[in-house]
Parts: sequence; C-alpha cells; structure tokens
Amino acid sequence: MPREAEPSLNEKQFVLQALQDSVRLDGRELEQYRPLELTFGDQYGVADVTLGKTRVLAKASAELTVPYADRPLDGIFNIATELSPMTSPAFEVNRPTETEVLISRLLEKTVRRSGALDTESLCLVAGQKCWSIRVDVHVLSHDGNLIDAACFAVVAALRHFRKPDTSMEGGVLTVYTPAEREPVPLSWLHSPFCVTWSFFGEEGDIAVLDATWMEEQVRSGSCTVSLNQHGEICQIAKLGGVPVEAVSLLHCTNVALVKAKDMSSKLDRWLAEDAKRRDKGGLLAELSAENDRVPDM
Amino acid sequence: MADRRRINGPPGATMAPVFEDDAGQPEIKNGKGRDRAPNVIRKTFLKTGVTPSASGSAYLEFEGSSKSGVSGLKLSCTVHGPRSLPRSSPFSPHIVLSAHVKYAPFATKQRRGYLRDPSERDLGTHLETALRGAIIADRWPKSGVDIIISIIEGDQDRETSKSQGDETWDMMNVLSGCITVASAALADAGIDCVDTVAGGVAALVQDAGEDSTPRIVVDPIPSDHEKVLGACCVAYLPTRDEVTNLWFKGDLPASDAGLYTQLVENGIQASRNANRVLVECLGEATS
Amino acid sequence: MASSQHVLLSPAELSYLHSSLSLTPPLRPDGRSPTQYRPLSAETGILPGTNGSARICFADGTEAIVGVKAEVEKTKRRWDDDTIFSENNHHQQQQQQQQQQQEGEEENEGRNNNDEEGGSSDWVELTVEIPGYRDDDSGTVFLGQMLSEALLADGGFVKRLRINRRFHWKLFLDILLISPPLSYPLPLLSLTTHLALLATRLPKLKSEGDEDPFFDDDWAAAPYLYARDPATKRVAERPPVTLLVMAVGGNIIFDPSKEELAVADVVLAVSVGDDAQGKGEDRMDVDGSNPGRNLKLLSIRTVDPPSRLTPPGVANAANSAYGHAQVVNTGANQKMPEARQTESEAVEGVWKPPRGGAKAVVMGALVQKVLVRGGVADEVLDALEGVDTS
Amino acid sequence: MPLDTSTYNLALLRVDGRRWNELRRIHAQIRTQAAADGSSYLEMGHTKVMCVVTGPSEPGPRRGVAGAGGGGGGGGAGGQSKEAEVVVNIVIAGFSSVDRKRRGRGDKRTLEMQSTLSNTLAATLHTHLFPHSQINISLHVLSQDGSLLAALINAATLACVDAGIPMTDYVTACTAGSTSTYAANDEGADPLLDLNHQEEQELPGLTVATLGDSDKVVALVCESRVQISRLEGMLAVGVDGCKQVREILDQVIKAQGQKMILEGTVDKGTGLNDMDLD
Repeated sequence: MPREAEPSLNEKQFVLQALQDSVRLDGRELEQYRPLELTFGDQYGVADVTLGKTRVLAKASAELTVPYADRPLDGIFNIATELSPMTSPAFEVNRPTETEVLISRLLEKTVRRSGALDTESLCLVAGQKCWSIRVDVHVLSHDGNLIDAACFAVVAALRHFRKPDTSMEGGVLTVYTPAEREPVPLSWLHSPFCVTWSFFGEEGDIAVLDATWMEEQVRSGSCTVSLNQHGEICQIAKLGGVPVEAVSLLHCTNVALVKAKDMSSKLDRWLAEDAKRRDKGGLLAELSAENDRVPDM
Repeated sequence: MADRRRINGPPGATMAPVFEDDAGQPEIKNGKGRDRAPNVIRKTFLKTGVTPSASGSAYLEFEGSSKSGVSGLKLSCTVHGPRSLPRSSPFSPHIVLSAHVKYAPFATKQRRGYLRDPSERDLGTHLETALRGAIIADRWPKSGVDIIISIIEGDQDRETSKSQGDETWDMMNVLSGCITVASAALADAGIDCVDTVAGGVAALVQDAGEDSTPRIVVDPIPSDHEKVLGACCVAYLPTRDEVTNLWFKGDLPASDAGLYTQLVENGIQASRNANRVLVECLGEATS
Repeated sequence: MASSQHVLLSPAELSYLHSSLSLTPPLRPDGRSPTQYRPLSAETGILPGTNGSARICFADGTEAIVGVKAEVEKTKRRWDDDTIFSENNHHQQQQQQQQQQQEGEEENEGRNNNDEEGGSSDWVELTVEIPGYRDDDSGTVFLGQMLSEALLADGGFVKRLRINRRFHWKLFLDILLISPPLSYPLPLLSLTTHLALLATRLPKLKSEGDEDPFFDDDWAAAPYLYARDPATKRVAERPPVTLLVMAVGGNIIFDPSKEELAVADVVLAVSVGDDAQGKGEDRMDVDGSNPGRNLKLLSIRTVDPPSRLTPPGVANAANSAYGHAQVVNTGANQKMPEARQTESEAVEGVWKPPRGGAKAVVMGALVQKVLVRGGVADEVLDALEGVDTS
Repeated sequence: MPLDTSTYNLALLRVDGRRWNELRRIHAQIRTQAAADGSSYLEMGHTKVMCVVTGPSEPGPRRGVAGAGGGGGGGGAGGQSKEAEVVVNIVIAGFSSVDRKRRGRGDKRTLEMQSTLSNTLAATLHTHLFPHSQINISLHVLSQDGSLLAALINAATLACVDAGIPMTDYVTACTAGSTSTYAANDEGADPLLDLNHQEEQELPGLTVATLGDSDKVVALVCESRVQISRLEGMLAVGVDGCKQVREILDQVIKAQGQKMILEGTVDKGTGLNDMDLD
C-alpha cells in the first residue's frame, strides 16, 4: 500500500510548538477558517468548493429507477465519495482507505440520516418508480479538512440541483425535458454543515478549527460536529483519539454552531447570486407575470 | 452485488425468451438417454498455444450431446508465469500457484455476474489442489504462476429447469475439464510437472424407466439420466498412479464400500482417457 | 482461511514430526491416539434470539458458535411449472400426494410431482466467518461449500424446510469461528453446525394446506427440525458430520492439528450422514448402547495438504555451492512410483515436502476407516448424542 | 412503531421499566477462551459481544483483513512503525438482530466502528512499548439490543486487560439519550441512560467513552438529530454512566484476579498485597 511521505520530525515539532503558543503556520487564529469559496458550474448541481488549498467538487445527478423493495415509498439518495490518487499518493483507485470510509460515513450521517433531503418526495409511483439522487464527491486537492469542504460541497450541490419536472396523469408518468418545463429543485428540509475540530498535545487541550494537511499529520485527535442553522446537532463524531474534557467538547459544539450558521448564510447568499445570474433573460424571466403586462403599457 | 466498476443492466429483472418445444419433444426428454457406452468419454478437442501473449495457453472443447439445445463445454486457459512475486509478498521457497476460474457471463442459463461467486471460487480451490500435486514447485522459489480459466460455454442443458439441482453435477464436469486444460496450458508454458494431470468424472446414475438399476458411467451428462445418485471427479497422474484431487458427492450407503471404490476406479479410467487426448495434443504441438 | 496457512516450523521440526507420526503406532505431539478427537465441551441453545444455536470449545482453545435463523419465504414458481393455482388443481395435487405417500417416496411419475416433494438448495444459506479472513477468501468459501455440500448432498435436508406448496422456510446458518484459527477449523465447524441443527426448532404450523402460513406463538410447542422419537427422546435421523482425516507414512490420523497437517501426505474431508431408513425399532432397544448406524457417505473433498508448501531441508551431502545435485536426483527418482518415500528415506532426518498425489488405495483406506461400523464416524456421532440438545 | 413517550411522563419509567439513570444489567466475564492472549464476554442487557485479543505479536503476512486497512489505527503500517498497530475486526453475526441482516465485509458502518475502536484503544494502550508489532482485536456480536458500540468498547477493554497489555486506565462506554424529539425544544425533557434498541430507534442519543473515572471523553458518537441544548445533559449522564460501568468492569477484573490467586494460577505478587482477599 503506497503511503504519503510523513512530515519530518523537525517539521512536526515546529508546528506543535507554534500551536502551543497559539500561532498557526498560515497566521490564522485557532478558531478561524481559511477563506471558503464556492463556484457553481454551468449545469445545475455542480459545486466546486475551495477551502484554502483544499478543493472539492460535488455533482448531483438524478435518474429514474425502481425503489428498494423494503422501502417502496422512498426515493433513493446516495453520496459517492471518490478519493483518487490524483489527490494524494496514499489513495488508490477502487480500494477505499480508512479516510475515505470515514468521510463517506460522515457525509452520509450528516446529510442523509439527518433527513436533509426529503426522500419521500422522490417517490413517483409507490414501489415502481422513484428518483435516485446521487451526489459524486471528487476531491481535487487535499490540504486538510476534507470533511468540512466535502460536506459544504454536497449541500451546495444538492441545493443548487434541479431535477426534471414530472406529472402523473391517469396512471401515465411523464418526465419533461428542461425545454418543456423548467426543472424543479429538490425538496430540501435543512442544511447541515460539518465543523471539524483538531486536538493537539498529549492532553488534547489545544483545539483548532479547519486544520491544514500538515496540522492533521500531527494532531492527536479530532471531532467533527454537524449542525444546521436551527441549532440542531445532526451528528457528532469523535472517533477515538486523545481524551478531551467533556466541558471543552461542549464549548467546541457551541463555537461550531456559530461557524455553521456562518456557512449557512454564505451558502444562501451564493445561491441567491447564482439564481439571479441565471434568471437574466432566462426562460423564467420571459414567462413571468411581469412580462405579460408589458403590452398594456 | 455492489459492482460499481461496470455499467450494469437496468434495475428490475429481465428474462431471456423461452421458446416452446417442437411437438413431440417431451417424450424425447425422458426417453433419450446416453448414447455412449458407459466407459467412453465424450469426444474432446484440445489445442495448446492459443493465446500468444500468455506464457502458456490451451483451449478445450467437449462435444455436446446429440440432443438439441445441449451445449458442450468450452474452456480456455492461460498461464502467466513463472514470474517474480510482487515485492510486498513474503518469501516463498516454492512457486506460488493461484488458480482463477470464471464463467463468462453468458456461459450458463443463469447469467453470471462479473464478480466471482462462491462456486467459481470453489472450483478455483479444487483446481489449485489438483495442480499443486503435479507441479514441481520447489524449482521456482520466490516466483508465482497464475492460471486463469474462462468457461466460455458451460456444460448445461437449456431445457432442464434450474431447480432440478443439476448445476452441482455440472460443476464436476467443468472441474474435470479445467484440470485437463490447465495441465495442457502448464505444459505449454514449460512449467515442470511430475506428470500430466487430467480430470475424469464418473457417476452413479439411474436411468428413466421402471426396471433400471443404478449403474456407473464415466463423463456423465446429468440431463441424460433420470437421477444422479453420486459422482466423483478425480485428478489423476497416470505414470505415478496417484490421485491429486478427489471430489466426491452424493449419497452412498457406507455398507457398500465397493460402490465407492468402483466409482473412483471409473473416474480414474475417465481421467486416463482424457490423458491420452492430452498427451497426443502435447505431442502434436511439439512435433 | 486456507489449510495452507503458514506454518512456522523448520525443516528439522517437520522431519521429526513426520517420522514420529510415521511410527507404528504413531506418536502424536499432543499424545492422542490416531483416531482420537481433541476433547471438547459443547452446549446448545445459547442464543435465545435464534431458532437453534450451539457452541463448541475444543481443549486447545478453538471455539465456534453457530446460529440458525429461519424465515418464511415464498416458493418461487418455475417457468415450466405451468400449473395454475386453482382449486381443481389443488385437489389433484393432494390426491397425488396421498397416492404418493401410499407408494412410499420411491416413485414419482410427473416432474411436477417430484418437485413438490423436493426443495431447492437455495433454501439454505450458509456463511462462514473466520476472524481476520475475508468472507470471499478462497479458503473460507471452500469451508462453506464443503459444509453446505454435506448438508444438501442427499436432498433430504431441504425437504424438512417445506411448509406447503407456496411457502418454505429459508434457513440461514451463520458459522462463526470465535478464536483465531489455530488449526484447520473444519472439524470444529462441522460438529458445531451439527449440534446447532439438532437444537433447531421451527414454530409449529397452525395453518393448513396451501394457505398463507401462520404459526403457534408457543415456543414450547415448536417441533424440532430433526424430529425426536417420542418414546426414547432420541433423534431418529441426524445431520451430517464432516471429519478431517489425513495419512502420513502408513498411518491414518483423525482430527489432525495444524502441526500434524504440515507433514501430511494426503488430507481428506469426509462427510457422513446417519441414514434413518433401515434403522428399525428392533435395534433401538439394546440397553442404550448404540447398535451401530447405517452410515452413508455424502461427500469427500481433498484438502490441499499444507505440507507441499513447507520449506525443504538440505541434506549435508547436497549442501554445497551447487544445490543442483538434489534436483537432478529427484528427476531420476521420478521414474519410480515410490519416489517420494525413497527420497525421504534416502537422507534420514531431512525434510522433503511431498510431491505428486496419493494412491487411490490410500484414499480408499482413509474413507474406509471413517465409515467402517464402529469406526470413528460412529464414535463421533455417539459422542455428539451425549450432548443435551433439548 | 413509535415509542409511547407519554407513559414516561406519567410514571417516569421507560419501556423496559428502568428509571432515567439506570443501567441495564451488565454481565461480564474475562478469560473465556483458553487459546487467546486475552478474551472477554460482555452482556449489556440483551446486547451480547465476545472479544478475543491476540498479541502484541509480529504482524503476520498481509492478509486481506476485512476491508482495506481493517481500521488500522496506531499509525502507519505495522511493520515499520514505532508503535504497535491496533487492528480491530468486528463480525456482526447474521443472527444477532431480530430480522436477519447480513452485513458484508465492506459495510461502512462496521468499518467505521472498527476504526473508532482502534483509535479509542490506541489512546489508552501503551502502544509505544511494542514497536513493529500488532495487537489483533477480534469482536463478535452475538446479539444486538442497542448500545452496540458501547458494548464493543467495554468488551475490548476487558479483553485487553486480560491480555495484560499495559494501558493507562479503563476505557468504558455507555449511551445516553433524551426524551425530547429533535424538533421539540422542551426544557422539561429528561436525559436517559443506556438506551436499548427501541429507544435508540426513536430517541436522540449518543455514545460516550471516557478514560478511567475522569471526565475525559475518548470517543463521542452521536448519530441522531438533537437540539444543541440537550447535549450538555446527555453528555453529563453519559459520562456518569461510564463511571458506573467502570466500577462494574473493575469488579469483574478483581473477582477474576482473586479467583486466579486462590486457584494458584498466579503467585500472589507484592503488588497485590493491598488488594483485600477474603
């Protein structure tokens, strides 16, 4: 199994000691995120998220399929993560590493299990036809904190995504092309975001947000908290690692809530901007009620 | 199951069309039996050196039964090696043999997936056992050889229903073919063996009809007979008079030990027959 | 979980093992007699959440648990089964069945009828879990196939799972090896499976005929999968057992340990069943001791002896700059059928992995030793009968 | 089948008759298996797990340990690392749940639990004492009734003690939940200790593992939606539950130690003088 080159002892020491003095290599505060950027693709449902040098692309897609036999009233929703060797030599094609399994589980718990997407609305004909929504997450560049970036990308992609409109008439299901009817957004219930804390030192008393790759190499534990803008925890995962006082974990969740709300408002703004950009001269603009009144003027 | 690497068929089952038999077929179904003598194996075609890129290769074909709709067995085998082991693997004083048996998706009535299922892995293990006895493994320390067999056409009667449980008996025929073809391919690859090993199948069968008593036949086609009571597949080295793999299945009373011995003897006989084909084929290839 | 797992024994140790096992009588490392099994402790019914369960611990610490779970499943109709399920047909079927019962189970005219009585081998799903090995590892698959093969060999087992024409039980057998695989776990797993199946009970059927089945809630009323004789409380027919037997030198050794397997000439896994037919009432009354069984041979498989993968020893004579002397030597010896024996005798105390196969006669002798009346299979079944499975 | 939480408000009793801060019966045994270096059997209510520890030992040839990595924690590949690698392998038996459900080796939930266990134990085991080696922990789930991860952690701790692997302290785990649903932000909601399967399905809950009798949290896993204000209460109850579990496990170990001394399996060492033997 190929491995990534570990940082040297000196590098590790340096990073750790700097953190003891609350100094990070890139000059950030301990609880400060790197600049978060989001670009939507030309198509609906493509979100390209950069967090410092970390870059994650998520693409949502929909296809008609048969629902699972044991859940005839639910649509299918899957998140597929792919960590390719392009990202880091430690990742191999078709062989999920531990990192990949953990990321995909976290995304699954954060987005899918928390019920962010209303899967019942994806069902078209009970037991026969439903939408299968699939989000593919591709990590393009890995500089730490993949989870937060990937989660943001997934949520952004899904909220941006439009699935073809359908109608049901007399037992005949019609799926309309984008030209016939404007695609419709998914029935979205809430937007959860992951906030990952990294703990350093033997006692785990230094807690840092948004660790870079280098910091991740020397951290002694981590905790990912997923929250939505309503102050609900969707998931907490501190999967082992250095023991941390319960009280400081509570503090971590509270700070995480602030960060999640921040991310939520950022995403809302970007989505609104994108919608405005697309509306310009779009099909929707032509057919809107205001246009109808133009001849009367 | 979760085969994400390939584009799979649409969800929901599709069925291959089943055509109705011609009139008068039903009587043939039970009436038509085996048309060979009990100790004669089917006609076999064997050719080595069919895959130029492999170190050794062979192709084997068993003649189908005269009955319509019954395909024969078509196997192709490639041998890669001896070659050095990957660097991560531990030291081995012997050649590391790995056998890979895979049905083509279209080889049998039931479509086979791309991932190996338990029965294919099982065949692989049997084949490994059979070949490991034949290969002189200590001549190649630190090296490995891969034997890959694809079953292009499985030996199956399309008209018998799936639930008759014939598949298990078919596996014996397939295994015997695998052993023979792999042995030829190993010889083609120039890997030293103590002898050419060939597979043979013998079965205790009951024919249709009121008064038929169980009899032993070699190289059985399960659909030719009313019932197969037991069968064994033998991998046999003729010059050493040794058996490298024995697989028996069935239901024999322990009190009648003679039956078992007879069955194995017949299996060996079948294997000797197959070996003649094998030796002749190898002789042709070298001349 | 291949039998060929790495055995960390030196050629000298292997040679010692081989020669001590070839003595008459053989000297086994743990002092057992050739036909003796490892002592074991067994219990059944350990998991209340299952239909049947068993746990066996061998004295060397290997331990296995088997749980059996049953689910009702709809019987698949086959494409050539064109009988439309109508009342008329139904009667016909019943008549046929009655008729058939009268005639005994010997004869069946129509294929349809035949299938009614039989079952499909898909009705049993058997999985083997060996810690540290993937479940698609060829060794694990081999073990699973071997155990299910024995169970399904005579087609009698699946008949027990039939509920009516439309429904059957689907039986899931989960076989777990708890301890690390210290020895080839086949005998252990087979014995544990045997006990678990004996302890398996299926809910009592309350519905009749071909209607959707419903069952008695009372677990105490649930009948055993393997019915007990009401008078003697004994099980009439028993599930199969698979025995591991090996030959080394001229000796036949049962239940070999990992070390013994490392020097085996040939290893066979032999599955035997206990035939209920012919076991008359008259033979049951002999003061509790078993008058001998009607054993039947269900399956035999050759297990790849790990001895072929052991490192060879180098004789002093050959231990020079060129080791080729030996290879040439073996080449010459191949002409002789007894090449292997002569080789190992040629240099006393130098281990040489076996080459080639085994004589059919030797294999026959192994099988015979298992099956002979009062032989090891009998003993094992007797011993298992002592386990309380109620 | 929604859990009828209204009855809870009346009698303050849960579906199985416990009060909010009661643990289920914990039954544990160590040294259940002769062949292993360490072994344990643990029941938390109807959740039953077995654990077998082998090692620290030389890492064997790389077999295809379930999934890739097999939850290899400790750091780096076994061979060259300066610390022992903790390899955890969890087998969830098909018959363990009420409806038979087969989990393949690639099941992500199992892989995640493996990784959690591996990292949790690596935090307390003195892995630096065994460079270039491997500690194999294999767990079998025989019956599931909620709090699975907690039971696995407890069983693994016991087996590691039995194996005599030096460790800082017990890592004990239990679950905690809350009677409120995620949407209702009612202040009157009670926290609950040690959830069973039914409660786990219906109510928000978390698994918490602590080190010794400190308040230090080694692992914290919450997989359900819950108001952030509920967290503190749940965490406090959970940490308190862990301390209770620690007492129980400690008794099990001491009882076994006493038994071994009385049987003469081990000599009564100097360090054992202060242990009161009756």
